[in-house]
Amino acid sequence: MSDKNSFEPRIVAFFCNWCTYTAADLAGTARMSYAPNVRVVRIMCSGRLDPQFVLAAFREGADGVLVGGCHPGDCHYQEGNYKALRRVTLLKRLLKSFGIEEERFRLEWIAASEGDKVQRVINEMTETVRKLGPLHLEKPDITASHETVKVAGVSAGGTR
Amino acid sequence: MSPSNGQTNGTPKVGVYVCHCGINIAGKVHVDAVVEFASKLPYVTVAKEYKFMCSDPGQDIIAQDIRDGKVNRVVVASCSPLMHEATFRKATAAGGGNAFMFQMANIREHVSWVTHDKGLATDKAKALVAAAVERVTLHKPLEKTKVPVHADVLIVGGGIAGIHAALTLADSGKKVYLVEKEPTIGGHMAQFDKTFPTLDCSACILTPKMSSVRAHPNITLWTYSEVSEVSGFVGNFKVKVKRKPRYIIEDLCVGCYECIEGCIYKEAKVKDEFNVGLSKRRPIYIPFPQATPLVAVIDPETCIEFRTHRCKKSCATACERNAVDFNQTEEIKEIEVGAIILATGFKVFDAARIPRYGYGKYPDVYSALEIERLVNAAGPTGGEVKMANGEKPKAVGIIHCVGSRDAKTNKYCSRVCCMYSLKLAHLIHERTDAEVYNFYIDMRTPGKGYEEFYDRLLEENVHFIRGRVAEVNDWAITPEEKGKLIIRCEDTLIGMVRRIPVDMVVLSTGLEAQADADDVRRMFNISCSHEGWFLERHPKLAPVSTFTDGVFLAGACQGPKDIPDSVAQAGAAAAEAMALIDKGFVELEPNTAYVQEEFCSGCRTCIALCPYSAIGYNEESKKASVNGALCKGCGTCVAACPSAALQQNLFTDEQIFREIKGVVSYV
Amino acid sequence: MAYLYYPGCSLKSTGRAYEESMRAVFAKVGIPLEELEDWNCCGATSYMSVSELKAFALSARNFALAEKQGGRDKTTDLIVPCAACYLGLSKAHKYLDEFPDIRSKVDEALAAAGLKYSNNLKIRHPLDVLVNDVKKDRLAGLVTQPLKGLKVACYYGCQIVRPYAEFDDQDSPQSMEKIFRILGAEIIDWPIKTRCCGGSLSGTVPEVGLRLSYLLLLEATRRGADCIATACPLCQFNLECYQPKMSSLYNEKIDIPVLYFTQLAGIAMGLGEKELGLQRLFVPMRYTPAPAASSGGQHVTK
Amino acid sequence: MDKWREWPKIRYESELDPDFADQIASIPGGEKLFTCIQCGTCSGMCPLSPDMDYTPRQIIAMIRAGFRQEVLSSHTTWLCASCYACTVECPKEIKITEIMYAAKRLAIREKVHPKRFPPSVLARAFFSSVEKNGRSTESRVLIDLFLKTNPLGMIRQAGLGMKLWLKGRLGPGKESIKRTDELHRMLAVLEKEHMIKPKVKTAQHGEAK
Amino acid sequence: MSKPKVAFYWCASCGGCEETVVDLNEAILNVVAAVDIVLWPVALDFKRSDVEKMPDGSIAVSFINGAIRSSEQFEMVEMLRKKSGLVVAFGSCAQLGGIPGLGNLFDRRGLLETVYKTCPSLTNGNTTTPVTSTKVEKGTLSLPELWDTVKTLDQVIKVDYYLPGCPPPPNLIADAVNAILSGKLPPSGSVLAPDMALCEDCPRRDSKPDKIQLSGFHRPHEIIIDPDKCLLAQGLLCLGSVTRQGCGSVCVNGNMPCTGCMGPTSHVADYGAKALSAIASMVDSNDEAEITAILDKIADPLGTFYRYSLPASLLHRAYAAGTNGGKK
Repeated sequence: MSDKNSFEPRIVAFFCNWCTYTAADLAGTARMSYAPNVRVVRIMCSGRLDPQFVLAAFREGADGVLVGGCHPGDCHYQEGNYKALRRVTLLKRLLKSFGIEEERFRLEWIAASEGDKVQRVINEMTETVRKLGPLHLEKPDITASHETVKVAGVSAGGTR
Repeated sequence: MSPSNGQTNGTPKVGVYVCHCGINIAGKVHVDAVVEFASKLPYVTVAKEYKFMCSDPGQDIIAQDIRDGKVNRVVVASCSPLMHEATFRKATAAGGGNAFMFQMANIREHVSWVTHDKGLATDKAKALVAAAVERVTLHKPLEKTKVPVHADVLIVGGGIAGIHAALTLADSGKKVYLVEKEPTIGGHMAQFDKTFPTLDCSACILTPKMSSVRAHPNITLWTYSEVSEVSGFVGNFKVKVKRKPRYIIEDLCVGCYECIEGCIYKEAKVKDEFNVGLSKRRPIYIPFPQATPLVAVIDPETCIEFRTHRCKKSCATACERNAVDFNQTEEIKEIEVGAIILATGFKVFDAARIPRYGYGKYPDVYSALEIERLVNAAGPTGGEVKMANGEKPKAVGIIHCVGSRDAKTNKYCSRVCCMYSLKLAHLIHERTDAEVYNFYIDMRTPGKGYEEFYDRLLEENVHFIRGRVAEVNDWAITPEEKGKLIIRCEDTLIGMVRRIPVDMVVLSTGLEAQADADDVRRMFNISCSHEGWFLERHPKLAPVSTFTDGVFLAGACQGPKDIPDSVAQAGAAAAEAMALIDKGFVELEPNTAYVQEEFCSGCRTCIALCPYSAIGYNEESKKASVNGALCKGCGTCVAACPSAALQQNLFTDEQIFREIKGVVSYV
Repeated sequence: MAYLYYPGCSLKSTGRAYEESMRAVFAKVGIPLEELEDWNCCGATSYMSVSELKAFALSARNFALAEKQGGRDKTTDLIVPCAACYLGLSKAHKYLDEFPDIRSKVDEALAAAGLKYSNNLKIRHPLDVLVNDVKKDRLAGLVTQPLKGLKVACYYGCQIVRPYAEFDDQDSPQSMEKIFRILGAEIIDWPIKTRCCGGSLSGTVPEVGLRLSYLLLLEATRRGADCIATACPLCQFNLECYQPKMSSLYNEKIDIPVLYFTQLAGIAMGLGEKELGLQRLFVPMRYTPAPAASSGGQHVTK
Repeated sequence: MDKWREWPKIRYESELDPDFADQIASIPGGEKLFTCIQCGTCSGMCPLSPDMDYTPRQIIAMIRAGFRQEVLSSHTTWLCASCYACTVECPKEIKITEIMYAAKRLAIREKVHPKRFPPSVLARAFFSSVEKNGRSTESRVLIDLFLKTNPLGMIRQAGLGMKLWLKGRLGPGKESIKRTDELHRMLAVLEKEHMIKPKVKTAQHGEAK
Repeated sequence: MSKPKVAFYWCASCGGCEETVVDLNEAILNVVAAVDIVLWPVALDFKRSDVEKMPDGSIAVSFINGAIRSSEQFEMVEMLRKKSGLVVAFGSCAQLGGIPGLGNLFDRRGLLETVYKTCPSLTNGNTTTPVTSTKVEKGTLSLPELWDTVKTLDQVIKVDYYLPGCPPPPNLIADAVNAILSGKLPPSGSVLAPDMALCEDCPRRDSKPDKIQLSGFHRPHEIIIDPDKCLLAQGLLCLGSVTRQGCGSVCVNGNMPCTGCMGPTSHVADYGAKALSAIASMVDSNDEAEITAILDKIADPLGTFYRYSLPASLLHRAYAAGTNGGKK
């Protein structure tokens, strides 16, 4: 287990081009300093978020995934954010079954004018994930065949 | 089973160019380290740094490297793509490459400007560069599609901003639809008496513009109307306008007032909106003499006929042109326009929200707009400044920043109050010879001739007391305070509390966003600031554009503004719209979705997901097909395609997978 | 619903009539008041000036005792009549919620005394309770002698409406007015009903404190009030007990009854002089209300 | 103006305390202090500002500028009746009343408060009475106050005291809670605790132990 | 020249794959005639040692079914890899982990605990649990070690081709064999089935509406299923749209929704995530609470969407919440 103080979480963020990404730019223009742990992947709409991306991010080594979309009713493409909401809702349950803490995957509605919210959310999430510690996924090679990963018993890891 | 590396035009040769942006980036990011890092990334053949990549020499570096065959893909690590993506795509194209063989890494807005620690900032910058490189190797050459632009323009709001924009566009030969929700255009400016700092008569400079709007062959004026639906996109908006029934046939009415005289209400009973309730009107009325159009309107809320259906309709009989029509119904107009200008203006702060100032409690506490009407020759008192009891005030207090610079109401400065307070101070002083006191926190008079106007007021012996008024009430302590309104405040320049008895108090109320700003914003798909002001695309470089292409802003709907600024902005918005239309076409970002038929099973999952019905099901091939012209490129369908047969240009699964790998797996 | 009652030091001495009248009136409207066992000083104003943390600790002890006495299972309503106490306790209540570091220190102190506070408590002012917990018609039903023609100037003072109280408006509170309208009295509107009476300054720096009280009394008198209704022991004390002193100090005859709102309410409900502690007034209440049936019949010498 | 020499209207930076503002601002929610725009609403609302040596607005300005001595020894803070009129109307939501309290506490801690000024005497009299008995006995606190400030005043007040006693509104008996030990144990825990953070640098006024 | 040598081997599997080979019926005779089977534990009596003796690469092709979850299975497939020119992952388990792959929801300890101690049907009073080596007087007895994580075949050795399905459909097997025999092979790494989702091949295809809005989900036993109408449109979680065709729509023809045994098509990185995305997108609501309510009707998302492919998924297995570094 890594030392909490030395551990710098890596969080992948998928930001909608029209709201959250712009808000992040605004935060920049306003020089709002925040945790450097979030790395943004720009998508045109939170509706583009393929659940595969979230799993891939975790697989590649992310400790958390953040999704930023337009407030309900404000989608630049009418209702892409609702599609995102539907997928994220189910994806959250899935990740739970995979034993990945809910706090590691977060969906936020952030309008283009809410630079301060970007700052707040990123700082919050960085701290929560820092507390959770790194997400160690076992690698798909034989070396992992022995008990390298602690795995839940029926209760924790299982899917009810 | 991880996505295969879809190669395009030869082995990628990626050039990475890291911008210092002066010290904006270099001050917080070890640029050299980033370059060093980039040079070792797969497919990277060139890694350079430069002080200002967006400068011509900066762009030339890129173009030249492409010409020299050193690179066939470009990554620029600098500011936000929303800022300079276009610039560097141009540079890439200039070198003979395809503009879309380019990717930007945002290491300014997302890194140097928001990160405290230089080491961590550098790491983050590296990660973003790695992501851009990973992704750009999969970029394919693309072409922007051109869509013709509809030449007409819709302007929402008939205040001075809307009027000016409309006339500018109309004079340039564009057809303009001007939609105003009130029965007349003119907006707030029509209610003002004089304008600062020149003191020229508001009506005298506004009404000519109003009538030329009415007369202009290129302007379709729809008052008493509201936009009810907007669809389409830049260059091709489809708009529905709801025209409320005014129960007067517009083409027949000549504004002769006969119907109004004829109304069975012998004297007016209804609060007159135009005179902010300082006078009364009848249920059938014309807002003010220069109203445009000069057409009467019936207010069904108060008209006997509408409430009881038992009126003898004397108004109708009084009209010899039979213009009164009680059966008029709401009408929906459908129009197509290429550009939209929003000029929906502002709302005056309601002084009653600050009870300490006694507005609504003491009859002689007025809002600034009420005073505008009182000092106005065409106003309810014929321009005489009178108190509720009809007497002239001997002392008047003007309280600044009412509903501005106050955490409990509005944090922002309303920008116009200092100046209009000076104006009102002058007018009241001139009309009544009263002692006039201005209570201010800071005098803000930036603007051509504004400070000079302030000087003039100082010379006119108007009193200026620096201090935010604590309370206004009728609590008299000394004999001379009896029967007066007492203003209590600290004279901060002296450091003592003063109680100043006056006869009349003017509250310089601030400006607020319109109550319906949020609905409007949704309808036009743009953003609002926290306070409800419409958000411009960029505070400095795109002040009248919005995040929705083809929708522009003019006047106070974007933030508190005085008349000169509103007009200037209206001109700017008109010019933007003109530029768009005269170009004749818009180039759409080629980030549209496309179907790889060989993988499409025709499962139809995508079809229902498209809000623009851009995806069809081909009955012969039994496969989905995307209509590129209708697709707006959100990618919602792509994310759902169970076979990954649907992909989005510039945002393919593989490109995004690579970007993800890039941001996490290197640094 | 049962309430706990926190008297505070003043209601045991200078403000005794407040306690008496409130108990009487609340009994009448059917709200039993159970006094908080072994309550201690709230830690208000003066105390706050010396040590804030200790002040919070004092409040916290009362909270802990209240929760214990009120029963841990439900939220306890603690009625606090004294304005200073009301503010002091409300402030502590808020701060213990909002500032964890204060909370932890205070919890530590409580623990030392084997006490525990678990945020299951509401601080209420009797005005708040009478207006918001008692049905309008219930109150009206108890009126046997409407205060017909009696001109009352409602005086709130500062600390029951500012800054932590939420039951009424900070600029122009209306609770007392509501009550007295129900009781049939006439309301004098004046703009300074939440202006400070001078607080303890009347005792410590009379030349300053008394002036504030004096101005209030003067204004109420000028506006034709027959009496002033207060909701704070210190306000009542300042406004009433120094009247002779003021009269000489500012050579203007000041002579107007100052009662607790509970005393006036009691009169309307036909409660006896002793029950309401009216005999403790320095400036006697010169008003004999008419019996419910007949009207008028008031003898106010003004 | 015969005492014109008494107010030199100049301050050298060396006389000011750069940490003072930070120290005061260290009370819960105190950081808003720095957003003051000197509008004077506080002084305007304050019923006592006419009697203060510095208006509340000036106090805030002086705190920001580091006029430690002037602020801590001023009468203003002690004239604050904590009616919160300033606090609720401040357009910047500065907790002015709480800042006054903070200044008072600091002044007492550093023993620079106006010594003979009755309000400060009362505060401490009240404090110790409560500290001891868990409740204050108004009669005793008042007597204590007058003895410390002006014994003559007590004679003048005697009439009032008498009258109150006759009306049963003032008793000589000592008010006290039953379980004083409980209280003392509690307060003991907080003996050394202060909410205002200690001074970083020690300027001319050292932190009183 | 001698006939090409062929080996069949089974790892963690149910035996269904062996059955399906036999299901080739007459066709198998041609196969047998054409090849020389050197290893087939279920049918023929060859020993491990026999194969070990053979020179490397001497086996033309090994068909290996079943997932890999024990040291023995690993040794065997590693050995077969050495001896074989081609290795074909035979069936869902070898290709994706299959049903045994769901063991990755738990860990070894949990599994042994359940099977040998807590399982209600136990009679031996939870005394014995397997250990890798036991001392007896004659020496030490050893058992293969059960792995903590179930692997797909290609996670432990290089795989040349995949035959999908649970079990692989006979016609695909026949085609594969013929392709191998005739040497007309697709690029290495290919899945030997059409790279197209089932919907295209579905008999109910034309009954599928353009817009499906799901306001709930049924399980097959809960409703009377219309035999001609698109199953998804009837609220049944049919995964045909995400699943590779080649099975001949047997389940759908049997009035049962597709559960995805044939795995994803070639451009999908994670079967379950894609299935989830497609299904969730069709939920008929924009209200968070309502969406949650509707989706809660899917009892077990992971089990549903990864029934055959958990070990092959991007995350491979379940992790104990809180044990990923942080303490909770």
